[in-house]
Amino acid sequence: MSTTVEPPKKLNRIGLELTVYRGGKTTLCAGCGHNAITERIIEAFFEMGVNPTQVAKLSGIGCSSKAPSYFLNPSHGFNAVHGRMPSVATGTLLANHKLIAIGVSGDGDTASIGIGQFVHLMRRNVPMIYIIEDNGVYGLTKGQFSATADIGSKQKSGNINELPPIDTCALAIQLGATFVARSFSGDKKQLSAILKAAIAHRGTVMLDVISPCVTFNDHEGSTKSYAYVKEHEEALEDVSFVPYFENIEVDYDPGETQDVTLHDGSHLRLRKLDPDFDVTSRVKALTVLEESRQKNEVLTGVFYVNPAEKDFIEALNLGDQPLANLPEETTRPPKAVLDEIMEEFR
Amino acid sequence: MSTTVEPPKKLNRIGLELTVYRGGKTTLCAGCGHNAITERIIEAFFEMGVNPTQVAKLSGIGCSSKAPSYFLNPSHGFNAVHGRMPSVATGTLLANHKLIAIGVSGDGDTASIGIGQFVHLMRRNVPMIYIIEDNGVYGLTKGQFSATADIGSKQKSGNINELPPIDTCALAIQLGATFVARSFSGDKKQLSAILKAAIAHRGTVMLDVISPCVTFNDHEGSTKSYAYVKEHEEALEDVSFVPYFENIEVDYDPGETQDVTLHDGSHLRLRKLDPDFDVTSRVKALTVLEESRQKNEVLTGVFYVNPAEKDFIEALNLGDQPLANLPEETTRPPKAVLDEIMEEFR
Amino acid sequence: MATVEAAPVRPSDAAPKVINDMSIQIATVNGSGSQTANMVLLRAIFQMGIPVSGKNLFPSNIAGLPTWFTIRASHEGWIARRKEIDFLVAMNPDTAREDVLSLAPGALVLYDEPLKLNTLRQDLEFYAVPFDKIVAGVCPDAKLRKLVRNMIYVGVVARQLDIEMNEVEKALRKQFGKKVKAAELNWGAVTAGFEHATSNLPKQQHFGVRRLNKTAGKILIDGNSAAAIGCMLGGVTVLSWYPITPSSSLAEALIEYLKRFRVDHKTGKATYAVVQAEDELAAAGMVVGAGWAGARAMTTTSGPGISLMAEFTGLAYYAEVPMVIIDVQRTGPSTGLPTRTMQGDITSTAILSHGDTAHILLLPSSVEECYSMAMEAFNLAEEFQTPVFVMTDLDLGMNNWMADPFPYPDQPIRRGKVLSAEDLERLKKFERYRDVDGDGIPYRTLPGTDHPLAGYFTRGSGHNEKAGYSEKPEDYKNNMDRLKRKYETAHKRVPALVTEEAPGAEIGIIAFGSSHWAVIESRDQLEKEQSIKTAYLRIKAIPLSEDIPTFISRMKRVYVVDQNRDGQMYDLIRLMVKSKDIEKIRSVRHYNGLPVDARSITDEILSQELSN
Amino acid sequence: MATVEAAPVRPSDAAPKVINDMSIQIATVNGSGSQTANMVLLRAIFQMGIPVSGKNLFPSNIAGLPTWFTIRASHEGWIARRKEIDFLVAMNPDTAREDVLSLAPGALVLYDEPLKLNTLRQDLEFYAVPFDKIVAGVCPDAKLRKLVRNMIYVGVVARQLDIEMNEVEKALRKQFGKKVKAAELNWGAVTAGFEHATSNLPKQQHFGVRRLNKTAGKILIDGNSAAAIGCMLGGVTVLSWYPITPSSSLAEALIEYLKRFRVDHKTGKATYAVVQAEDELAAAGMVVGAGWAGARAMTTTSGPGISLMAEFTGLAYYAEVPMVIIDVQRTGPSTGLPTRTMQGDITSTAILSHGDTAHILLLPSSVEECYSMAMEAFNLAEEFQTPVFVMTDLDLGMNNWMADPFPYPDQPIRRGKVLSAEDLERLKKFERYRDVDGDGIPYRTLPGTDHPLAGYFTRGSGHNEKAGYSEKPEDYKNNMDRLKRKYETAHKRVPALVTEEAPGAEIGIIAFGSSHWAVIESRDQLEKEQSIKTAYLRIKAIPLSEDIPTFISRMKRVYVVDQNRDGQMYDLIRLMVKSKDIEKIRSVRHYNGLPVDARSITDEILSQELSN
Ligand SMILES: Cc1ncc(C[n+]2csc(CCOP(=O)(O)OP(=O)(O)O)c2C)c(N)n1
Ligand SMILES: Cc1ncc(C[n+]2csc(CCOP(=O)(O)OP(=O)(O)O)c2C)c(N)n1
Ligand code: SF4
Ligand code: SF4
Ligand SMILES: [Mg+2]
Ligand SMILES: [Mg+2]
Repeated sequence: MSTTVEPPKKLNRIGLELTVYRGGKTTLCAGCGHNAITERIIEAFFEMGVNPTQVAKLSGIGCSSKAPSYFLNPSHGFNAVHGRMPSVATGTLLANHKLIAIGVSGDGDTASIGIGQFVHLMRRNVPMIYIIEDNGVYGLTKGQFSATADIGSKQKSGNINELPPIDTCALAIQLGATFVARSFSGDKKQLSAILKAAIAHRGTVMLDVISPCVTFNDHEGSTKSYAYVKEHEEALEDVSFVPYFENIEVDYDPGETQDVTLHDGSHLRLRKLDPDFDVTSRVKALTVLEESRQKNEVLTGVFYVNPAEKDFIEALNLGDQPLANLPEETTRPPKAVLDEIMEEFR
Repeated sequence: MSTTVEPPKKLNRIGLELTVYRGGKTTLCAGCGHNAITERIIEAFFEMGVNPTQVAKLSGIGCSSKAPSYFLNPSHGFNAVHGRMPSVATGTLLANHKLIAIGVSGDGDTASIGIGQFVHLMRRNVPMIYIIEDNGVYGLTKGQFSATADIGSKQKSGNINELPPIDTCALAIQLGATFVARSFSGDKKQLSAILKAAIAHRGTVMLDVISPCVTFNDHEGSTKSYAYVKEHEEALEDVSFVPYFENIEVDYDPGETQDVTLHDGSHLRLRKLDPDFDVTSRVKALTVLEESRQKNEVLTGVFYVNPAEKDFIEALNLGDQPLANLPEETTRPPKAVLDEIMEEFR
Repeated sequence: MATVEAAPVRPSDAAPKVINDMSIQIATVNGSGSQTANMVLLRAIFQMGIPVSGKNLFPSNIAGLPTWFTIRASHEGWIARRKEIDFLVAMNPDTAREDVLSLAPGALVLYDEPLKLNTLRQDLEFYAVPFDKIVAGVCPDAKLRKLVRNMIYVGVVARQLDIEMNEVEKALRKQFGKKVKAAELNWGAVTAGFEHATSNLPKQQHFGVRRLNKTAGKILIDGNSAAAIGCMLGGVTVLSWYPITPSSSLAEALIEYLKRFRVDHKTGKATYAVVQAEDELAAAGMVVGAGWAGARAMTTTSGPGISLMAEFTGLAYYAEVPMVIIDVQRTGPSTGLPTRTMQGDITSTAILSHGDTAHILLLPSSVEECYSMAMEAFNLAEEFQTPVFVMTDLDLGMNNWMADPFPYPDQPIRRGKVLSAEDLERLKKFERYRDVDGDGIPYRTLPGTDHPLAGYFTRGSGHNEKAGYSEKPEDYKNNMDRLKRKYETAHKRVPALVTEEAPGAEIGIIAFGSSHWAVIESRDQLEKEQSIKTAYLRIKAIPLSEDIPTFISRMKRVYVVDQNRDGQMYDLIRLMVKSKDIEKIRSVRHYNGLPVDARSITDEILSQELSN
Repeated sequence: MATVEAAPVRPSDAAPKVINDMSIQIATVNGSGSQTANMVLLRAIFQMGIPVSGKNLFPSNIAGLPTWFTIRASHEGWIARRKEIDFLVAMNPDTAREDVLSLAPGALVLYDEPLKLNTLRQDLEFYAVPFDKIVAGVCPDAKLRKLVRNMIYVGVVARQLDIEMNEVEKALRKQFGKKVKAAELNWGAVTAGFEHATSNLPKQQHFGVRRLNKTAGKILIDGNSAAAIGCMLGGVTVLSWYPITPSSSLAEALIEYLKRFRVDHKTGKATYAVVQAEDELAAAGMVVGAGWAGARAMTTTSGPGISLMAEFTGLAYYAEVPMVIIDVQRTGPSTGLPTRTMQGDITSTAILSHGDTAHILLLPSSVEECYSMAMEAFNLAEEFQTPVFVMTDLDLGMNNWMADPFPYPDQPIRRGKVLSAEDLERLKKFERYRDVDGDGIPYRTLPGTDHPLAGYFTRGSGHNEKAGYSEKPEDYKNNMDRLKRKYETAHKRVPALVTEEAPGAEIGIIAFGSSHWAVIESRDQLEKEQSIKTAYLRIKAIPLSEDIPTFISRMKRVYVVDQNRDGQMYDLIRLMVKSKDIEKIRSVRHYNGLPVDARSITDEILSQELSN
């Protein structure tokens, strides 16, 4: 044993270092919003003390969809096909519902090619974290507009987008997602807090993170540019999260907070700019989103939370042991069953 | 010439008889809601005096999607693939934007397999009438639940639907459709009025018609059954339509009507149960739909109309002559153009 | 066609000439509830020990269009479709004329009296039955008459063909199960029909049935139910599907079985997950995700769904994810003839997806093989970490077939090369895409394996042996070569072909799937009618066995039977045949949407033999 | 490899040994803006009259990963990829070591001084250039230095290889167009590099360029731009597409051209519609809808998109709707190597979709043919009322190729058998699916045709000749047979193959698409190095011509070159070859994602010849 004393490395609840939560070296552009989100994911999983071998990382195709290889190296990851991550994620959770599933998608991957599967994932309330790294363009194919591009925004080539953007948060709320939020890749504090709450939520977490593409969409006229968002962002809530396994007191003024009890007993506390805002009401969430749309504002925060709703795994009445690990005794009925069935066809 | 005097047949504005607007003999079940909708479509096109050769009928696959062969025989029809009628319809209108396009889909065809294309059609505001003949089941494949089936409703086999229904009207409003309504196949008056208004509207008309499947979904527990709808239907408005080429006075009490001017100068008059209801507000439309959902009511009527929005053809800046008919002089640039381009590559 | 059995004794009647060898066709309108009546007839004959098959030709709608159900009884055990109809039950006014006109002389026609079909031809025997009158007598509730009406022809047919009424009753009671009241009512209609026939109809001396003992212990089942049972016993844990004829009944049967037999007794929890996906892309995606995460996952679909699954199955091929896809084939495309049969997806499925892909296909010929191959598909998919397709068709899947009861599996489930946390601890090393064993099959770990070495990143072909991202030409090529090696290994492990030799035969027949039944009957016709002996090779899987070219070498000419226009299997075989044998192989194609019949094959072979 | 031209006179230097025959490879990091510098080098050599080709090997990301750009100059006009690199510009620290180690002895290496590559090998010539120092001198604005830095190597290379500086300047100014300031700045960097080399670098005596006159009048263009021009002149009216490498640049070029040249001068209105669809299913669907309604409609995609279009193209085949699909092929699957080339979609596209389908494929080999075949595809699609695929690949589509300027079409647009209202009035009859002319091609009407006879109902295969709904077996079969007849007709009308004979040649080569360039060079190698004469047949379309088996008959052995693992074209040819010729055909396969090169073909042919 060496006698030099190393400064103790910070370990999390399950005794792991932060580095364990890192991934491969990013191959995204320097300054890409997606990289900042990657950092927040690493922190959140570290701080929540999630065992990375129990995480499944899913993605579609795009710059954003590459992100899972840049975090949580010990986890299994699946970079599937474009726009169809929701089905792959659903299947993964059917096989093993104990996995903590995090899906990373892009706005093209989700709102253009993937909107059909997105709708149905939300509707099923599949227990997973679904992140849209939202830059309004197709980064990987060099800057075409996606379906979240703002109407009237201009590409570097001069093309102007004529179509209204799809508000993925409004859609998710309407369709049945049980935790719907929007944040900004540059907002460390808010994004971290939401991510940690997301990890504790059971059901579909839909998190749209505005994430500027510095190469193709960070120019004037685009509301997904860094400058635009910093200017127009109006934080709906300041979010702080209390994990139930740590006994931290939060010093928020009770008059301005609202507690939401998550399925695992942990609490999510919201500080609201609008003191009347109620995250348990779909109508209000939809209204506030529609109003901010009309005001041309990017509203961030948690819009809707419903921890009570059955998730898809519950609806399917699955047992505790993942289907993937069931032994033959369980999955192959005995001969008597075959005999019984055969008798019916005689 | 015979001397017996035939009673004069009723002719419409362009001198055609009603029979011209009929189609082949239906092969749907007797009593199927879809057949009633077919009848209303025949009447509406007849009464509006639409030239049937200028109509294109599009559909996906399903019992509902067969309907176009039962009306408007002189029109071109295209029974395409399952869930992808929106793209075929869009393409048709790109080729020939003078066509009056009517798309007929089912709830399975639209809300399950077709939701992706549906979302993008709405978003584009493609000028056409999009009808969902909505029975909450897959009729043609024998009664499985579709994504508009009510949560908790029961199939004949005893299966119970665990998932919330997709509200296609709320979606359409949120996504950009400019005329969104819901009706009921058994409500002759309302459906006819809405259809006639739809014909006069320019932009996407999204019309969800509750249309009971007598064979697979007309049983207790299903809100798409005839009995249920008749009981729970709460007409939001009584709709009457004034085509601009006929000078018919409508005897509605002005205090209870609201005029919406459609692009061709015709008027749509709404009688509201709720006198405050305003069809020009997305937020209000979404709210009223969400509220009726919570009250477990089937709300019918026109929810949202926006005649001012650019439609997709305008956004594309197309000329008057359909692309399909452009002559070679127009579509093949002269040699000088090729020379100019070649020069650039030298 | 004459039979060796002695004529039965009928009190007031001469013995019919042809015994236990006939086809009965019931022409109705779909949605008219004739299915039960037809099943009663089919079962009753079956219970008399006579080999039968039942084929339903139905339209692509729910009610109101023509439907034909054909029951074939054959003491020789032929159960393929037979074109000739001996006894027509003409219930559908829309098609009655055409149905009657297309009969061969001497056929019998039972018809609804008001249709007055007897005026159409002189060379048939007609039996008019006043259905409405009879039904009014037995069914006082007018609303129920429509449902009961068809049972009358059961009685008439039973009487005319000497089907034993106690077997009819047994069949009927089985059919109605616990609905005793309905059974009573319907039985009344049957006997009314029987009595009407006895009292009013002329005797017929042409066709009849008589008790045999050729069905003892056998079952009557459709291929979709058989495959569903195979899936359940194959240990399926995830089914994601999208309804499509003719595959829906497979999924629905499986769901029923899972509900009954795969819910944990102690906990009341399901040991499976079933999802009705939003479409076939999603169904395939869920299967890919589930297979990746360690479920035995499957979907079932038909041609249009196969097309939609192209991208995902390609991904699964490259990323090496097990998945089972049962394709109950029908004619293409979607707005084609969805209720007609075809072996139309062979080539396109064998290479489904863009790029260089090569899949494993299992080709069941019988309901037994629908069962056993559905089960084996899961083993192969997990062993080879790749999509495995079971290619059945509408004829196999939705029609009723006689079979021996299925044997309970005598081998344990095979889950392939999966490393556990303990394995990793022992091995200290894990490279996802390395060919450790030289068979092209790498080892995998499942998500959730709690070991620091377990995790890896899955993507298509852009990776090296360690599953690291790579665009290096040599990594790509090495991987593609390994995938090919894996496919070579599969050659040896897929179900082996079967041959039936005939000493001295110079002519061979190669077939697969549901064509089998017509082929064996055709071989009999060729031998009995033309003294042509044939050897027969039945293919059970793709990749195609090297024994096929060997078989062809031994023959003078070989006919490959395809139920498609383009001779899809013929082409695949042509690709593997040695040059000297190329001219030997010939193509027999049947592609009008109906199941192929022996006579069509025989005629085609003979005509090609003549033009030699 | 020696050249016949006289050595150039260089003031202070012995003449280089190899003139106008070399490859320069520039290894950089993508996103570092080297593309402009590389194009300047390529153009300058081209302007000197020397045949060139430029190939970009780039990663599937936007910035930060290794990229190699290779410029080949060949006085003999060989423009295929060449494996050997003579002059390496090593700018990428990540790959520099490997790049240097893989060079053949005698190669030259220009590198960024801090990389210290000169210590790696003794058998190369190294030129260190202090890029950072030089750029600081010419570019005061530190922020711009990253962009300008690469231009320095242009100057160094020009000096070392005797590229004429006035041509470099001309190329640079062309490249920057109207951005005069940027041009100035960059030109400063070029000259600084040139001067640095002149003052500091040793003379090299191995490779050089010298003015020739082999490029006069020619253009330098990528296949995607060429195809875009073809589409515009082909009268495209609807483009619906979904971005995917390597096809996006085709759509984007076309959009730019349409904006410039297809807006009506008088009205300011577009004579085309372009839609960026939500995915490839929708893109295909829009093309089907537009084609049905009379547009000349197209999409462009790559493998994953082709997979997603399977269902719709099958529908279009059966329902007989014209559509043009340009497939710029890449390696499969989506998370494979999207930026690498491959001829991987041949078989799967030829039969794309379930059921019996058979499509028309055009196979361009050059940028000229990208142009002409894109144009012709619209004619064929409308004439045959069916999908027509143009199968290019990443190498053709995204690399720079020398070509003669494209000829303006000398034939009018052909719109096929469309009946107008006047026609209908005259004919008094219209049956959509009748084979009036015996060529299998029926007549159609367009929606909106104002005549009571015009309307018909379109669906897949479930129809009779009058387009009425039908499930009749004979209607289905008749229609399928007619579709086959139509495909037979197409045999005669698709672009004809080309052969290049060599008197006395016993060995044949068959190739298609971008392999052409490596094949012609390989033929030269075979003849010059091994005295093996070869005949060459180049396929330009599927359905395959009957002349192919005839060609093979005449040869002793025939090599089929495929850029895929499974020998896709080889198999298709094998299916049509007469038995006696089967053993003659052999497969040459190249499938590591790089464009095939002549040496690989030559080596493979030689090795198969030896093992004869
Ligand atoms: C089926 C298919 N179509 C197209 C592509 C090409 N493609 C790759 S990524 C991408 C868009 C990515 O956009 P987005 O999801 O917004 O991610 P970003 O790169 O902006 O993070 C496209 C169109 C593909 N891989 N597969
Ligand atoms: C790709 C594909 N998948 C599945 C089918 C089978 N299919 C035909 S119609 C249908 C559902 C129709 O339901 P809906 O649209 O609600 O119409 P309905 O019959 O209820 O009017 C399905 C699943 C198909 N034709 N194509
Ligand atoms: S192109 Fe845009 S989205 Fe992609 S890595 Fe670069 S900055 Fe990020
Ligand atoms: S099955 Fe249902 S939807 Fe289909 S025709 Fe019959 S009633 Fe209508
Ligand atoms: Mg994006
Ligand atoms: Mg429905």
